[in-house]
Order: sequence, then C-alpha cells, then structure tokens
Amino acid sequence: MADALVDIAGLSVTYGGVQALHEVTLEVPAAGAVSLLGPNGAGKTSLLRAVSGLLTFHGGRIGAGRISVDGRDVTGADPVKLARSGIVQVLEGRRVFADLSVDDNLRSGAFWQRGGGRHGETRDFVLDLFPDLARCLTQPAGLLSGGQQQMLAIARALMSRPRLLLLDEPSLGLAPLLIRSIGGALRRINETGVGLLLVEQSSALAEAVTSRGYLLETGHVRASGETRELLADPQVRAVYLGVKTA
Amino acid sequence: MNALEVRSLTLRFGAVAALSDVSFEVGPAELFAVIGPNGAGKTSLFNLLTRVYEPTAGSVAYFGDDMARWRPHHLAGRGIARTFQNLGLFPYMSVLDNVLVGRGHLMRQGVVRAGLRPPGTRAAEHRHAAAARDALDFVGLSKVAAMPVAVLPYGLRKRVELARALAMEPKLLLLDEPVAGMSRAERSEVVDLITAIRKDREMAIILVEHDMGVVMSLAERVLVLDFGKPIALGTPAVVQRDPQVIAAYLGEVA
Amino acid sequence: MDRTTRVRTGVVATVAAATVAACGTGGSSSSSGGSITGGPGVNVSSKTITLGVLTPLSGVAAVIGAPLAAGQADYFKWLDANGGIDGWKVNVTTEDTKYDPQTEVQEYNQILPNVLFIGQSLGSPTTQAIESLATSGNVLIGTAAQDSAFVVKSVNAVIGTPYAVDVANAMYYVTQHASGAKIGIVYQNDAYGQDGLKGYDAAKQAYNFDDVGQATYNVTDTSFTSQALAMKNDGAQYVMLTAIPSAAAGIIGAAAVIGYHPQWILQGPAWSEFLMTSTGVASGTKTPVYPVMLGAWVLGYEAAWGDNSVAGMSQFLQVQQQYSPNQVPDGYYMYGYCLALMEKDVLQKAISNGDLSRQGVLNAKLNLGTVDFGGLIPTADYTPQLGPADRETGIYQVDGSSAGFLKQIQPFFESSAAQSLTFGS
Amino acid sequence: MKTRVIVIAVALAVALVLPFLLDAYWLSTFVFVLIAAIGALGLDVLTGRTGQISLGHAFFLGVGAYVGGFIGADHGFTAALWIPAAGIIAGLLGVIVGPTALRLRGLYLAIVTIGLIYIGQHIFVNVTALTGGPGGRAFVDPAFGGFTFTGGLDVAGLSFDRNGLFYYLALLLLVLAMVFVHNLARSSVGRAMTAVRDGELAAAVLGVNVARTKVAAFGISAGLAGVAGALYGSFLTFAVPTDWNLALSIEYVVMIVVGGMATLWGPVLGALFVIGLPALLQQVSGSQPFFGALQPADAAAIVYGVILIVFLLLEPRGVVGLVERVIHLIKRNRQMSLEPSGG
Amino acid sequence: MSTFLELLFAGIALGAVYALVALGFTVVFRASRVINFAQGELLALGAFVVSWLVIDIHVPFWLAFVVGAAGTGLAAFIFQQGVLRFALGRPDFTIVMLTLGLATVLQAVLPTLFGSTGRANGDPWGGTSVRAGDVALAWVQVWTIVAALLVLAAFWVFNNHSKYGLAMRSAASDPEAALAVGVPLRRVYATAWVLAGVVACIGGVFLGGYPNTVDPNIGNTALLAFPAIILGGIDSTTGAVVGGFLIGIVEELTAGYQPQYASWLGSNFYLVAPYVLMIIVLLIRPYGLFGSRPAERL
Repeated sequence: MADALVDIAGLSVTYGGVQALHEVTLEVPAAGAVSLLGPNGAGKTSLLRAVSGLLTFHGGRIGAGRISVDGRDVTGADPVKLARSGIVQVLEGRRVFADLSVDDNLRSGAFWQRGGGRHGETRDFVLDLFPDLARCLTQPAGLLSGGQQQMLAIARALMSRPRLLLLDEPSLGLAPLLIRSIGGALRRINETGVGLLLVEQSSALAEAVTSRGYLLETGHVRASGETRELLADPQVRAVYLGVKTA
Repeated sequence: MNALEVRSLTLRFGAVAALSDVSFEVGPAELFAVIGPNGAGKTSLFNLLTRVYEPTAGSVAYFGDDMARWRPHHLAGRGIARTFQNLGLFPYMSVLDNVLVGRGHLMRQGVVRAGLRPPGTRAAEHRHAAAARDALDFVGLSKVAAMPVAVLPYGLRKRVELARALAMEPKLLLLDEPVAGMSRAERSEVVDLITAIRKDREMAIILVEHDMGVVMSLAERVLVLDFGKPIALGTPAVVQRDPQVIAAYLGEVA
Repeated sequence: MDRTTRVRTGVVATVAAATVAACGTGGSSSSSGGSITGGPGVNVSSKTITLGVLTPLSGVAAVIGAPLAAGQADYFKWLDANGGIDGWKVNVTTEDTKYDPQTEVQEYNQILPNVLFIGQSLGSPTTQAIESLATSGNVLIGTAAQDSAFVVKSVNAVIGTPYAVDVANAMYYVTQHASGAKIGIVYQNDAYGQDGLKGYDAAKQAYNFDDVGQATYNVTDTSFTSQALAMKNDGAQYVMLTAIPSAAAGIIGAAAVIGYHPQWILQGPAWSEFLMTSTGVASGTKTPVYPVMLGAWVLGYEAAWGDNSVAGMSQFLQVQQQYSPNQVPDGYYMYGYCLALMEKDVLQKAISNGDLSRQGVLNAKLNLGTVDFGGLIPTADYTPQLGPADRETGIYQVDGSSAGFLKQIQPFFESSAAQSLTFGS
Repeated sequence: MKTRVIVIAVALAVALVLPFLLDAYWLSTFVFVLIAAIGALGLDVLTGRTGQISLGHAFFLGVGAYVGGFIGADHGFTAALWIPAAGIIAGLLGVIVGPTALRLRGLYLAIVTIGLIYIGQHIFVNVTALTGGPGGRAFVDPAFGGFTFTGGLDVAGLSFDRNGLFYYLALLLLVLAMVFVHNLARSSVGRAMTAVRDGELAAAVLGVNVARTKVAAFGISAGLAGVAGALYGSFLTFAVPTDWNLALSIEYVVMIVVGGMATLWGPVLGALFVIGLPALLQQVSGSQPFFGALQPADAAAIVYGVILIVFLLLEPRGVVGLVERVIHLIKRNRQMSLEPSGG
Repeated sequence: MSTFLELLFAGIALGAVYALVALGFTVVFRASRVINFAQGELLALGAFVVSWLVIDIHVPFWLAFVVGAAGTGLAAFIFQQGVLRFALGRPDFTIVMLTLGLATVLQAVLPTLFGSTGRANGDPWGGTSVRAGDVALAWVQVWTIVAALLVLAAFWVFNNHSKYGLAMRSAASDPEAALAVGVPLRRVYATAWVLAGVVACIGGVFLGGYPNTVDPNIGNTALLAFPAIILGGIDSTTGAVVGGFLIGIVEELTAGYQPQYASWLGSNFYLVAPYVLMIIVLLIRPYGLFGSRPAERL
C-alpha cells in the first residue's frame, strides 16, 4: 500500500538455524501507531530488529519477505543508514549510556543533526515532553530512576528526528503511574506525525497509545485489529492469563 | 516437611528493591508457580533460591536446613536442580555432555584420575551416560544426543535443560520459563512431560512461567509478584480472578 | 650452494644424512692427498675448508653482527685471493641467528654436517646454547663474546680481552691516575654486567680502592635518573659503565641534567660511534648527547682505526677498501677481521699437523701458542692451560676530532689484578 | 569414527618415520615443535577449555626448566625423575598461584598473568643458586641410568643422534600428554571446565565447583608447561632468566589460537605453525638481502605476520578447522568417486 | 630532599610517557574490547618517521612531528580498515592475534627502513636543561610532561566536546544502543585507531628524547605500561592517565630508595614494583581504580 509508513510482507527471520518469525505481514499506516502484543519469545523483538537493521548485530538474518518504509525497500539495510533516514529503535531495557550525562545521551542521538543536538526545536520539544530530563541534564544517566531512564531512551531516539519509532517494551518494570506518563508522551510524539511501532506486554500502554494491534505468538501473527477489540478478544486473554477458552 | 520455606525474603540493588518481603512454602511434592509481568522479580527469586545472589534480608530453608551458608555449587549435591530463562546450556558441548554436566556432582573425580582414566572408569561412565540417556529419552531427545547444542532449535534446547535437570535426580526442581519461545504443540508436549515427571517421581517443582495456560493447567498454587512484591497467592482459579492480578497484567483496563 | 637445493638434497639424502649426523663426529675420512686427515667441511681434493658463521644479521644485534661478519668474511676473501693457507681456501657459510638461542641451535644443527668448525658465534646466550653440543662434537667455536666464562672452555676460541679483565685493568689505571679516588659502577643486570662486576670486585680486592656504590639497570629501562642520582649521592668521581650504548648515553645524559660530571669509563660494548652522530662519522648530524660524551674513557683492546703506527693497519685498511668500501670505521668490523686472523693461524697449524679433522682443529687451537695480530689487538696466547688469550686493555678517550671519535690515551697494558684473575668454576 | 582412527594412525606413522626423512635443521626444528606442543596443550586446557586467558605460561616453562636443572644437572638424577618432577612442581605452583586469579576475568586476568612473568623473572634473576642468576645456567641432556642422550644410540641397525633421541622422547611425552588431555576432556572434570568457560554461574548452579575447576586447570596447564620447560631447557642446554619472557608466553597463545582452541590437535598444529612456518620461511628466503636492504630473516618475519593475519581472517577455527575442511573434501571426493560405481 | 624531588620529577616524566602509551591502549580497548599488541610498534614507527624526517630530510621538527603523527595515525587507520574491519564480531582472541600479526610485520619492517642503530629523535631541546631551586630538569622531560598534559587536555576536549568523542563514549558504553540511534560504529572504530596511532607517535617522540634514542626496542616500553592501564581500569581514559603517572612515580621512587632501604627485595626490584602495586590494587578492586565492572547476567 502506497500510503503506509511501514509495509512488511511475508517476513521470516532466522538466527542460526532457529526461525524466529514466520511470514509475518504487518502494516503501520502513515503517522499511525501500531502495537505488537504477545508473550515472551513470540518474535516481537526480532520484528523490530528486522525493521531497524539491528538484526545482523545479533547474528540474525532475514530469510524471506520484504520491508518497506514510505514505499522504499529497506530490507536488510544498514542500521546507521536506516537511522539517518528516520527509522530508530528504542531497545528493550532502556539501555541508556549509564556513565554519560543525560545531556550527552541526548546529543548522541543527534549525531547526524546539524549542531549535534545542543540547541534547536527537537531538543526543546523533547525537554518539554520530558521535563524530568531537563532538570537533571548534567547527571549521569545511570543514576536516573527506571522511569526517567526510559524517558531518556525515548528522548535520545527522538533527537535524531525519526519518522518511525520502534519501541521495545517501554513499560518494562515501570509502575502504573509512570506507564501512564510514558503513554501520554508517546501519544504526543505520535501526534507530531511520528509513526510508532510498539512492542508491549503491558496491554495498558498498548491500548493507551495505539489504535491498531497485532497479536504475535511463536513467530506467527495470530490476530490483528483495533487494539481495544484485540485486548478484549478471549484469545488474547487466553494467551495472557491462561483463561481457558471454550 | 516442606521442601522449601521462604521467609521475608528481600533483595535490594542499591536503592532498587528487586524483591521485598516474599514469604511462601512449597510442599515436598507440590508444583508451585511464580508469575508476574516482566521485571517482577521472578528470576531474582530463582537466583536467591540458587544462592547466586545473597539476600538482603530473610531466610530460605530447604527441607528444614537453612541455606544461608551454601555456595551455588553445593545445591546440586543437596538435590536442587534448575533450568534457566536464557538457557544455561553450553553450546559447544554435545547434548549428552550437557546432561552429564548435571551429573558431575554424582561422579566426583579428581583431575589426575580423570586424565589417567584408570580401569573401572569406563564402567562408571557408562552408568552415568546411561542415566543421562534415560533422561534424554524421557524428554524425547535420544536421537540428538551426540549433536552439539548450538545446532538445535530453541524449543529442543529448552528440553535439553529439562533433561539435564532430571538427570540431576533432584528433590526440588526450579523451572524458569520452560516453554518460552515454543510453538503451541511443543508447549503442550512440555506440559505433558512435566505431568509425567510428577507422576513418576516425587519432587517439588517451582515453575516461573509467562504462559498462563501452562501455569494454570499445571500449578497447584500460584504466587503472583509485581515490582518484587507478592500481590496474590492461591490456587490458579482464585488468582486468575484477583483484580490486582488482572490490573498488573492487563493494566487498569478492566 | 644455494639454499633451496640444500634443503632438497637434505630430504633426498634422508637416512644416510641422519645416520652420519648420528655417528657424532662424522668419521674422519683419510685424505687422498696423502698426509692430510680431513673432516666434515673439508674437501681434500679441492683443498677447500668451510666454516660456519652464526651471527645476527637482523634484529637489534645486527648492528654488531653485520660488520663483524663482514670483517671476518673480507679477510678470508682476501686470503683466498692471495693463495689461501698453503693453497687451502676458506669458504664461509653464514646464517642469521636473530640473536635467538633457539634459532642458533636449529642453525647449528643445519650447518654442522657441512662445516669444519663454527667460525663465528656471536653473543653469550646464543653461544651458551650450542656450547655443550659443540663440546660433545669436538667442534671449535670462534666465539665473538667477551664473557670471561668462555676463556676456560677448550672449544671456545676467543680473541680480545674478557670484560672482567678490561674492568680490572681500568680500575688499576684509575688508582694510578688518581689515588684515593671515589669509584662506582653501574652495570647491566645480566651475564655481561656480572662479568664487569667480577673484574671490578677483583680490582677492589687488589688495590683496595674506595668503592662508593654499585647500581644496576635493566636493558628495557628508559629512565636512568635513579642510577645517576645514586652515583652522585655516593660522590663517585669515577664511574664504570658496564652497559650498552643506549643505557650509557642514558646514564651520562641523566647525570648531566642533575649537574653530575664524573669521569665516565665505558666498557667496550657501551660505546658506539652512533652515540656521537647520526651516521657514525664526523659528517653526520650531532646527537644531543654528543657534548656530554666528550672526554669519557672507553676501554678497548683494538688499535684506533687508521692508526698507521700499528703494523697490521695498512693491510687491514686495504682489505676493507677492497671488499667493503662503504664500511664506516667500526670496532666490530676490525674484531671480525682479527677473529679471522686467529682462525687462519689455527687452520695453518692444523694443516701443518696434517690433521684437519675437528679434533685436529681443536688440538691446533689448544697448542697454538702466540698469535700476532699486527697490533690491531694485543698478541694472544693459546695454551692447553686455558685462560684469556690476552689480558691487555687500552684506554681511549671520546674525542670529536679523531677518526671513529676515539683517541688512545693509554696503550695496551696489563694490571696485576688482571693477571691474577682466575676464571672458571 | 573410522576416519579418526585412520587419521591418528597415519599421523603417528608419519611422526615415527619423520626423523629419518629430515636433515638436522628440520629434526631440531621438529624437536622444538614437539616440546612447544606439550606446553601449548597445557595452555589450551586453561585458556581454550576453561576460558581463562593466561599470558604467564612462560613462567611455568621456566620453573620446569629450573626444576629439571636442579634435579638433573645439579644432583645428577635420572631424567625419569626430573621430567615428571618438573611437571609436578610447576603444576603445584600453578595450583598455588591460580587462586589469586579467581576474581579476575578476561583481559584483567591476562594482564595480571603478565605480572607473573615479570615477578617470575625477578625471582629467577635473584635466586642465583637455582637459576645461575642473570648470567644463566646450563642444563644436562636426559640420562637414564648410565645412558645419556649426548652420544646418541645405535640399536638394531638404526642410528639415533641426540636430536633423534630428543625427538622420540618429546614425541612420547606429547602423545602421553594428548592422551591425558583427551581423557580429561571427556571426563566430568573436562565437562566442568567447558561449563565454566561457557557459563560460570550456570555451571555453579549445576553443581560445578568453579573455583576448584579453575585451579585444577591452572595446575594442569602449569604442569604441562613444566614438562615442556624442562625438555626445552635440556634441549637448548642453557637459559638465562630473561628467556622466560612475555614474548614466549605470547607465542604459546598464538599457537593455541591459530591451531584451534579446545581441540586435541589444535595446540600441536599451532606449534607447527608458530615454529615450523618461520623456520620454513627462513630456509626459503635465502641469504641475500632483498632490494639491497631487507634481510632475509626480516622478509620471512613479514611474510609470517601477513600469513598469520590472512589466515586468521579466512579460517576462524584455526589450523584444525582447515584440516577438517581438507578431510571433509577428501571424504566427499571419495564418496563422489564411489557413487557412480555404486549406483 | 632534592634527591626525592629529582626522583619524583623523573617519575612524573616517565609516568607521562606511560600515560601516553596507556591512553593509546585505552582508546583502542574502548572501541574494540581488545588490547592492541601493536601499540608499541606504532610508537616506534612514529618515532622513527619523525627522526627520519628531521635528521635525514631536514624537515623542521614541529612540521615533522605533525607529519609523523598523521602518518602513524594513517598506518593505524589502514590496519583498521584493511584488516580489523573484516574481523568485526570475531572472538576477542582473534582480534588480539591480528594486532600481534601487525606487530610482527612492523618489527621486521622498521629496522629495514630505518636501521637498528639508536637515532636522535630530532627534537629542538637536545640536552638542555633548566634548574628550579635544587632540582634540575631536562627540557625534554619538561616538554614530555607538558605534551602528556596537552594530549590529555586535547583528548578531554575531543571526548567531551566533539561529535566523534561523544559517539566514541556512547559506543564504548553500549554499542548496540549507539548503533540503534544512528551512531556510525565503523567510523567510530576507525577514528579510535587513528587516535591511537597519533598518541603512539607523540609517546614515541618523547620517549626517544634526550638522553634516550629512537631504536626498534622502544616499542617494548609499551609492555611496561600494562600495569598502568589495569591500575586505572582498562576502559577509563582518566584511569589510563592516572595509572601512567602512578606507575612512573612508583617505579622511579622504588629505583631510588629500594636498593638502600629494602635491598632484600633483590636487584632491580623497580621493574616489578608496578606489577606488585597493580596486583595489590586488583585484589581490592578487581576492575581497577576507575574501571567499570561488566554486568553479568544469568
């Protein structure tokens, strides 16, 4: 589809001999927000890596299928090139540069930006979005709380002015209040026209941020649809809570 | 006597509490499950139980013995076996050798003896290899015994771990996400396996698992952790309906 | 013979070769010429003798090995061109040891079947590694190392004065020069340094001079302040340096910085022309240590390069001009030349004895008697009693205007301490 | 299985007749290769199989040499005593030194073991009675009863010189060491070592005593180094304390990496590569400088360095990997040539 | 007192060289997680090139210094691009061996190109010295310390105030996270090697200053800097510098006082003093004074 931001068709991913994704087809509409739901080991992270180009970093390989962003084929492209063209992944577990200051973390996200992220609209936007960060710019990122670190990881990715943000479980280990605040930030980001592909276990965040969702299980897409409907789906409840379906 | 009695167990990393004030006990033949969202502290609990971490506070008694002075490598000899979330397998060893590592505590051998291989060694090795093969047989992996683990698909690797844990002849088995990354068919096979183990031998099992289907069909009691705190403890049916649990998993949707 | 063919024939000759080597000495075949008994490396019919040279031609020690091997080879070339030794010609097979004992052993094994004796083995650790092999095979080694340990071994043919003797002589000279002077020594922490220290201690016993301090350094050192300070604080007026050139420069330079200017006495190997200029000759760019090196004493047993008052100098220079015209004045080149002179006499004696077997060569060396080097180095005596072939030392002073930057200030002499020095265990 | 037996038989047969096909240069080179292979086999137990990087191997080689010198040369005992004693004492020293390294990992461990080299050299230099001090000391040829290697041996029409005798002694000891390591590798101890290498915590939870396993690996590694060192000293006849230096240690690490870590043949093939290849290059490089200035030995060193780099880039599994490929290729060719007739 | 000050000063000067060498190691380590065993040879290469330019070609010293540093950086760059780039993702062992291969080649190439006699490095200070109270200092030593401090300052500025410095720090902290936000790892690694080459040249030139000379052996000094990098913590540039100065001072003071006050420790104990210090520190802090402990997960 021409107006889709991300168009994934028949994507298979393998690590060594192990297949992580089986012919996954998925779409993120322009400026849309889509969630990927599913239990551990379902292949959600692999899908994000395939899009961001980080797959090779983990010894993975795209076996089949095609990924295009804005109608351009980016299958198997170099992660740096992808990041420059606006596709940026926020890794699971925050992964801030712990010994670098918050400011340096932000600036390292702006490697390719003029001015190196010291000033400018993006920075203002990001600091407005996460006022917590503005207050501790000179602190080492490792000393931030978990929630602040997650904000920093998202902020760092935003500094490269992405058009598509790939988020891997941003709610991981965060208290509900913080999840809600992250959700609010993600909504605002989405409103500025940045597309989101959100991997989540916490369905709360998925529902708050995304309109559409896909349920992944053992490398296959099991279901897709409106996020709210999807979460109400007994199949999803079965996967998450083990409630026996009829 | 209970296989395990956990009292007020707490683990802190600096200011962060990975576990706070967790207490429970596990019967000698009970299957006890621990669940919770990612980062809830389940693996930390396992690491405490296997003495990889030192608890900040609290105690653990294993069949009445306080574990406080034990080092990790003492556990195997006491009858505690464990599988790992991210696989504790040794990729360049064969499947059989991986299982045999688990029997190391049963075949204490000095370096010099090992190198000289005096008469009689062969018989002992055969005995242990036979036991290891039995375990592999049990999980349906006897065909791949000679292959290096690295070439096996993820699902099979998980089973190798299970076989190894069984070959250790444990009285307490700690299973960390035994079905993660498996297809549905594989999952139900593993569920059947665990059921069969329980029928065959008497042992206590603690199961950490995300797949609720598996947990609910196997566990007698379930402990739910969230942010390191216990939020529910009871039978699967009770836990499933607990509003706090639903909130933890599905957010405050409901 | 080119090297690849040698390897190939080596493979073809297989068992035979292994067996010959196995028999140890390679049974001396009687000659066709009647009176001469030949051995390995001796071709009686063509009257050629082959010697093996094991020397570093690459690596750090190549600065010593290359000129030394050239001086030796050039003399034999000249000798061959001028009738040889009673018609016998001398060939040299050279192998690069990289100053590595393991390589030396491999190469010793390689050349042994084809050479009469080792015409040159450069260095202490390298020579030590083949010494016992040579002893069991009765192979003479032209030993290019002044470690006094070698002078009491029958298989080692050493020219020149051992380090210990040099130092003992120098200390005598100092006590004569300035009685009651405070003296110190800085030595390298290895066999070479130990040998220098041995001579120092012997002289102390003999002359009871005022030894104010001893300091050591290691070859890998780059800072010499502590050694210089130690000597300064001890008030040493004369400091013996049993060192290598870079360390000698380091110590003297560091001392100059802290305003300490004793009379430095350099053991022969501590000296190098390259300490003075970039090319080793006067026309090169002066080094930073040039000014502080001036006036230092250097121990040696070689005539100054170009000193025509010495009988053997003109022929020496002629050989050098003919075969190595680009050779800069260099003590090691002269040393190699003198080593060849000594070996020529050994061969001459063996030939006149009619025995060019390895044992015959050894016997010739043991009973060689006096060898005259034309004044290039002191005359030497080789006797069955074993001991240093000579115990004489000359003293030179570093001087900007002399050829090779050295001017002799004291001709060869022998001190009583040096005379009574004993060697061996 | 069958192929393996054939390979071993062929290798052994070649090893046994090799001395009769070599000139003295190559025979002595191969003695150095065999001795190094014993030491490399030891290092591989520690580094390849247990995952503990050590750059201190040369220290234990030195200890072995001096034990050999003390018992064999200074007190005139038989080689049947000093060779095993060198291994045992060096091994015990490894067991004593090992525990200091238990808390350290990776490069920290590597560099602390470099400290062992420097501290070892310092001790060697100062314990003059044992080592001869900075001037070094001589060693003796192996002697068994009244028989010594020095003069060679004639038996049954065959003649062995000192090199030949050393060759067969080193070969015998290498084969014994290989059998020992092979047995070890397939024992519970060997599995524990690999487990420690691939996952220390997991291994501990499975009942592996990590500290004991590491110390045992240190001991075996040092023990084999001791045997190799004793032979090396004896064959070289003389050593100074600075011979047991970092460069020697590094050479052994190169052997096991280039040969193929955690394999039985890797250390042997690695020793062949590290000692044999430069010897070969030096032989073929001739005696005339290239371009007037490049010494043949330097040219050989450059070629060796380049081969090392290219080889490591192209064959990550080392010489063993290369050999396996070749065997595989031969097997496949044989199968292909058999197929038409069979079908 | 003046003896102490002179020893201390000499120790600081020696430490400055160690700090420069250690910095070269650390820069490469942070980028590649390996010890560059060719660092010493790069140091020798730089020193030889500068010496050759000044002494044989008569290029002014400062120009030669710049050219030499650039040339050494280029050599390191070529090695990174020509060899190491193809080994990305290989085991650390392999990469360490590759640097050893480079060291082997350079060890043979350098004496061929430049000879193996000691050469002056061609600096303008020669043997001149200056007195400060009781203590005399050689200008070369003064400049060595100044150069080390300048390089450290320059490095600090680069590290903290330049795009590539930031990229290098982030890549060292978490390469995947850096890659994910578009930090070009390959360029960062190449930059690290260039810097290591440049720092090596600076270290080499000052090491070869009065009264020392430039010879193929000066690369061995790199080996003596190992305790410095471990003492400081191998991934810390601050640690490299502190460690360098520390072992320089310890070595010099030991050399000055141990023969007098603790002669039972044997001759030349100063050679092992840095290692003894290193081991003591490591027994207390297994990752050095400034190093970070790698996280281990189960």
